[in-house]
Amino acid sequence: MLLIRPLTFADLQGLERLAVISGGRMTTLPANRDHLNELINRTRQSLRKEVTQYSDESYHFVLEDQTNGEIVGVCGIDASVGINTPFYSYRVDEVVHASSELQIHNRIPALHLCQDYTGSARLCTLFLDKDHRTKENLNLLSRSRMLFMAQHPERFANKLIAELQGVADSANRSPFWECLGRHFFNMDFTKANYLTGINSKGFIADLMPHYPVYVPLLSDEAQASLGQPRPDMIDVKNLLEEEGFNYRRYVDIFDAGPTLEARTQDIRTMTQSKKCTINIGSGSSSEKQVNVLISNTERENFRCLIVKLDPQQPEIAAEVASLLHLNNGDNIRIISL
Amino acid sequence: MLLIRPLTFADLQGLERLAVISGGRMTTLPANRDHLNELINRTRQSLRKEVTQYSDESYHFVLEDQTNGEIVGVCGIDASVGINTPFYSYRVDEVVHASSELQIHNRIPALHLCQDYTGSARLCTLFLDKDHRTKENLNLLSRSRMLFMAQHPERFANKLIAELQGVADSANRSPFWECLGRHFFNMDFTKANYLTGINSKGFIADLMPHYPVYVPLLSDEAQASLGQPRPDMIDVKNLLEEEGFNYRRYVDIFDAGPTLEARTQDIRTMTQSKKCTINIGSGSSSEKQVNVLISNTERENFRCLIVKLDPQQPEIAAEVASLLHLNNGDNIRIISL
Amino acid sequence: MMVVRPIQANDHEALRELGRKTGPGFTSLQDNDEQVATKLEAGLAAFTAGSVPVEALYLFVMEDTETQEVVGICGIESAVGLSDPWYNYRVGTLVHASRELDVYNQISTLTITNDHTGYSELCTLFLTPEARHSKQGSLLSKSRFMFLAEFPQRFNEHLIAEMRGYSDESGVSPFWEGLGRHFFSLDFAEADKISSMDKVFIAELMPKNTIYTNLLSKGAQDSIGKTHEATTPARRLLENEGLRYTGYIDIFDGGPTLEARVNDIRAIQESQYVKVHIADIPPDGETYLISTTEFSQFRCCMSPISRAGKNVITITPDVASALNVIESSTVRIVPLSSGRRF
Amino acid sequence: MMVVRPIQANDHEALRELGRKTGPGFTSLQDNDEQVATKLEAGLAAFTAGSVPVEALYLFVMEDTETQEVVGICGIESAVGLSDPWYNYRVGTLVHASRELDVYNQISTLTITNDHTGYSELCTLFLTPEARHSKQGSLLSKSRFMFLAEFPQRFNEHLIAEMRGYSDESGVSPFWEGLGRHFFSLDFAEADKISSMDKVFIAELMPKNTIYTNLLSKGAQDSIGKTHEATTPARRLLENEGLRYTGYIDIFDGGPTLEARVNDIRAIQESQYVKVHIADIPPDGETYLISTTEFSQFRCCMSPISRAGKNVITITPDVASALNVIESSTVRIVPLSSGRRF
Repeated sequence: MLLIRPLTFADLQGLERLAVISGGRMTTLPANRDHLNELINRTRQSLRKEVTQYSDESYHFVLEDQTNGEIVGVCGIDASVGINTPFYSYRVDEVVHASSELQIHNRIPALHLCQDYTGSARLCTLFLDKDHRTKENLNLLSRSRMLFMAQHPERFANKLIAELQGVADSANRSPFWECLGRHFFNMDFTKANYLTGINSKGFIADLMPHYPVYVPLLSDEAQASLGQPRPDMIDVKNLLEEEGFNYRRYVDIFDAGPTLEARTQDIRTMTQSKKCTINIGSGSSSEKQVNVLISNTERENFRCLIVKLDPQQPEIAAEVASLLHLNNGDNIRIISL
Repeated sequence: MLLIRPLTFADLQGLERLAVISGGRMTTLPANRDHLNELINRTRQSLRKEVTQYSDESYHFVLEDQTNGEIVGVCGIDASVGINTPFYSYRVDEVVHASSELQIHNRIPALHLCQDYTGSARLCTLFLDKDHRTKENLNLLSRSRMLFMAQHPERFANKLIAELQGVADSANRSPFWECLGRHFFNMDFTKANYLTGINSKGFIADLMPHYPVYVPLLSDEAQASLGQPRPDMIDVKNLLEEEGFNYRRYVDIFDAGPTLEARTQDIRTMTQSKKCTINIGSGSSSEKQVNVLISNTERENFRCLIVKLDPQQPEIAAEVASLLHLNNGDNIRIISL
Repeated sequence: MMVVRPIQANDHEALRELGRKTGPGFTSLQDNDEQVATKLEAGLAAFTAGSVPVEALYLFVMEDTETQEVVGICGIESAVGLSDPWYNYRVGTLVHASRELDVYNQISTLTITNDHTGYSELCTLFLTPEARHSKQGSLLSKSRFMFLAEFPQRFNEHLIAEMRGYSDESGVSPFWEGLGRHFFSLDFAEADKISSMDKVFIAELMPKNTIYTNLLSKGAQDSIGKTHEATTPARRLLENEGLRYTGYIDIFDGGPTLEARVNDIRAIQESQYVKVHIADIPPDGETYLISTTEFSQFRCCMSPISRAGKNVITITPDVASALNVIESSTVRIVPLSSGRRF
Repeated sequence: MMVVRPIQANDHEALRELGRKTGPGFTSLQDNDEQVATKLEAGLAAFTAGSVPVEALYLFVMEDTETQEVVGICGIESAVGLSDPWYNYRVGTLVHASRELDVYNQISTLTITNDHTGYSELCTLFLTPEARHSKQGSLLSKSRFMFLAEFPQRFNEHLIAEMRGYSDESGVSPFWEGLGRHFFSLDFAEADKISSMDKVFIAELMPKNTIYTNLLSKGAQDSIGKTHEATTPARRLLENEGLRYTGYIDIFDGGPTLEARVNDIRAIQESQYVKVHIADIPPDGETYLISTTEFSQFRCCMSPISRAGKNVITITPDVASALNVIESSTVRIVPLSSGRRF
């Protein structure tokens, strides 16, 4: 059985393993021990903090295999981005170039460097070990965060974004980066991503093009990759779209992967999850049982997993209750999958 | 009793009167006979047309005082803007100017000339004679259009916008225009507005600043007027916000009045109006009667007015039915006010 | 003897004939009745206007005094961009650097400008192939400097000259292919034709924001400020007079614009007034440009001269006749070529 | 006799003393131990580096040969903007016109650029008030051209000089008030201080997009390219040598940058080599700059000279001693002033 729980300092090694096998493509998970330590530290501090007005808190969770204690996945939420370090995106705007005399009316897309998502909450750092990459586990990993948000809505900004990794070739090279970023950064994608991850302040502002970049001047491969997620991100994309996320023509400045956005309060897990109390019993099967995401309602001891139960009369076995840190009659939050 | 119906060629004089007393502040209602004629012509053609895919149709309606046949108001809907002539807005973006060494982090708003609302449907040309300016009449004038849209949703784009006139002083001078537009157009506001209204092609593109305009460089008055509606537009603004419209930091390029937007299918009149059949009877009062907006379901003979009835069992007097071109048992569309 | 003089109404046939000879690259004078007529009209108007016109096209022809044949044409626009905007790309530099990361990038940019608005322009230079010898091209081109020196109040203090941009063997401009083409639905030939008629059309469709040249094709980058082979001698001639490429290029083909302050041009700066002594002795001195001080009767030719005293030169009766000057007339002279090379 | 020579290690005290006299407007040399030390070190490094350095600050002092007192300083940066970006606003023109409406607007714009990256820069010119007579300011400033003429391979082909911008009686820059201030939370005095230390800070906060100057206050518009009163004579001197304002201004106070190609500068173009003949007869000719051909022992002074033959000049033993030359040494000379006025 797989269990979601907040990061603790004991997870450092497990986290490092994930950072390495994720191959440096995830900005928020650089293979840098200091930074990973900081990630844990921030999570612990954020969880402890009594929040009345959200700020730069960051919550990260791991997916733990209960059979062997191994960390097989990680996911995170930023309460709001761009507070201490600027948060950049490219907005794909269209500029009209028209000449009435020539009867020409062209709509030319151009990339505008912007910080429009400053202040938004962000789902981030989603990574699941290859051996456990099933749809159910992905649901658990990604939606558990939303259940946490549903329980603690005051801790998160009203707008919520999620960035999907962009297209890369077999050698992990992004055609978008090769065509654009490389000219301005003089370094390879992985290094640039890494530097962003460890919050090297201001280097993007120093090096990025300030003027809009006209899309037709990019290579065909780079143009084709605009707003396209990496193929293995499709499941994640579908999951987010089911939650109510939309692509609004904002893309990642490094690999042009799409940023999806939603109103935090409108996502499905927020609107459809419900709070109720749990009954600890045999958890024996009945016809009314369905797969649900279930969590306790705590912060520092937040736990979440997938179990079969009857949403109308939730009952779980003692073993599962123990994993969830639940006693009979405790509050839970559930949502059907 | 006041009645909404589509424009006809007989309305030219009445329309001209409204254009004159509106004082040239409404782009879509220039005091120009040829253009007003064209407005009528487009409405007639648009109504006649069998639309499968909406394009540049434009529908205009008048508010007619049944006691004397006078035209006391006008309103319109464009099926989608920016198709034949470009549709410009200023988008108010923020640009971050930061220096980590100086510990300075400024967010500087700047106006970007854009055509982001290209393809959106638009509520336009709302004008109500001063003598009839009551909340009820405003509701009738503005919402009747939405009832028309609810009945013919396939005729309109998915996004819907409405532009509110911006702040002007007692002499009808816009501080925003005086500070910005005048420098680039070398003419007064009214003339620029008029030229836009009569679709003088390309002149905005030729004369407007192409580079973003930094808001801090504008006069205090101009800055204060950004996104502010003229005080007498507050009722209209409230009405639109009740319908679900939001201000998304787009403003008019001439007077900086706010543009409000909504998803067409989500506005209240679309979601809450209902189609049913009418009973023609005494229309005598009962406790269950409330003020409703009622329309027939026709196109060229569209009629709409406000009447008291019981929404569960709609019944109107023969006199009212005649105004609405309704026979007993005909389809109607109603929404409570 | 070749003499340069203002165009006249009866030059129409000669002008029409020149238009037939220019070829497709020479967009300002083509085998086109209407264009020739418009041109002639503008040229005549410049010399007959009552007061000093703000916008005028001063057109000159080079005539063989023996045969009365017109073999070349040249012109000066008094001010460009005052009716339709005058567009250029300006080549700029942006440095993107991060001390922290020790990264330093110098990036070349193109920005659309109308910076040359109001400047005077050297234009419409054409000499028939048969007449391209004996420095006659220099006479034709530089005679304009003598006119500028004589009538500075008719011109802007800044002078520009546009050089045709590079194109490959098949006549295609890599600059166009790499930049403009993306914003048009037109191929080079069609765009070229439109460009020759009216560059405003092109400018309307070109990107308004600064372009990073490192995003352009190698060919386009290399063509920035590069002169067409056939135009290279003309460029050298103007550079020897002090005109300079200052980073402005044609928005269409990337060809350079040369620029100078009128007063900094060698032939203008070093020219001086002298009186003429006419004598039939073959002069043995350096070759000079000699021009008259008249406006509508302006004449310029070149000849070796002898100094007959301080501020007096000796010229032959031939030259005097070509210039229409008499003994003791005042003329402006300057050595045909500069000693300096750039 | 005043002689200009490279700065030396034992000039430290003199330099420190000059720093006390410059006053607050002269940001490059202040009453500041650390700055003086850094400056001296850079200056010494330039003259002792093994190979030709890419970035070097060549610093010279003017010494009174009678008293050995140092009364002035001047410098040349070999290349700016190669470590930290070098920022300017470029003043451009945009025309917004509509034929249809017969509207024609010419709009002046400011665009941030690093166009002068790699250019050489005249800098750090200061002469003590007591020494400001007898054209000694000209000697100090123009001696740099003699050095540039002698060692062109150490410099860029383009040379710039920044002129201090206009400020009003109370020392406030209307350009700053009208533009920069809106993007800062700092007043002029504080920003001025920061600007003098490192202009990169300022550039980071200034707007990156082109500014329409018609949206600025009248005062700011009028200050574009306007020189501070105290700097006007220095500007005139450089303009007489051929440096020109070409539309680049300081991003902070709007002061103009003057610019020229090194080879187009009068004192460089017209300078020539001659041999010296030393004789104790008072020379009666025009005043010339005379400089030696040595690098680290470079000397420059001014004196009237007599021509002692083609390519030979006569100088007095005094001058020879100041220059450290002997009979038949080769020196570079040029008339101190140009006949031309701009």
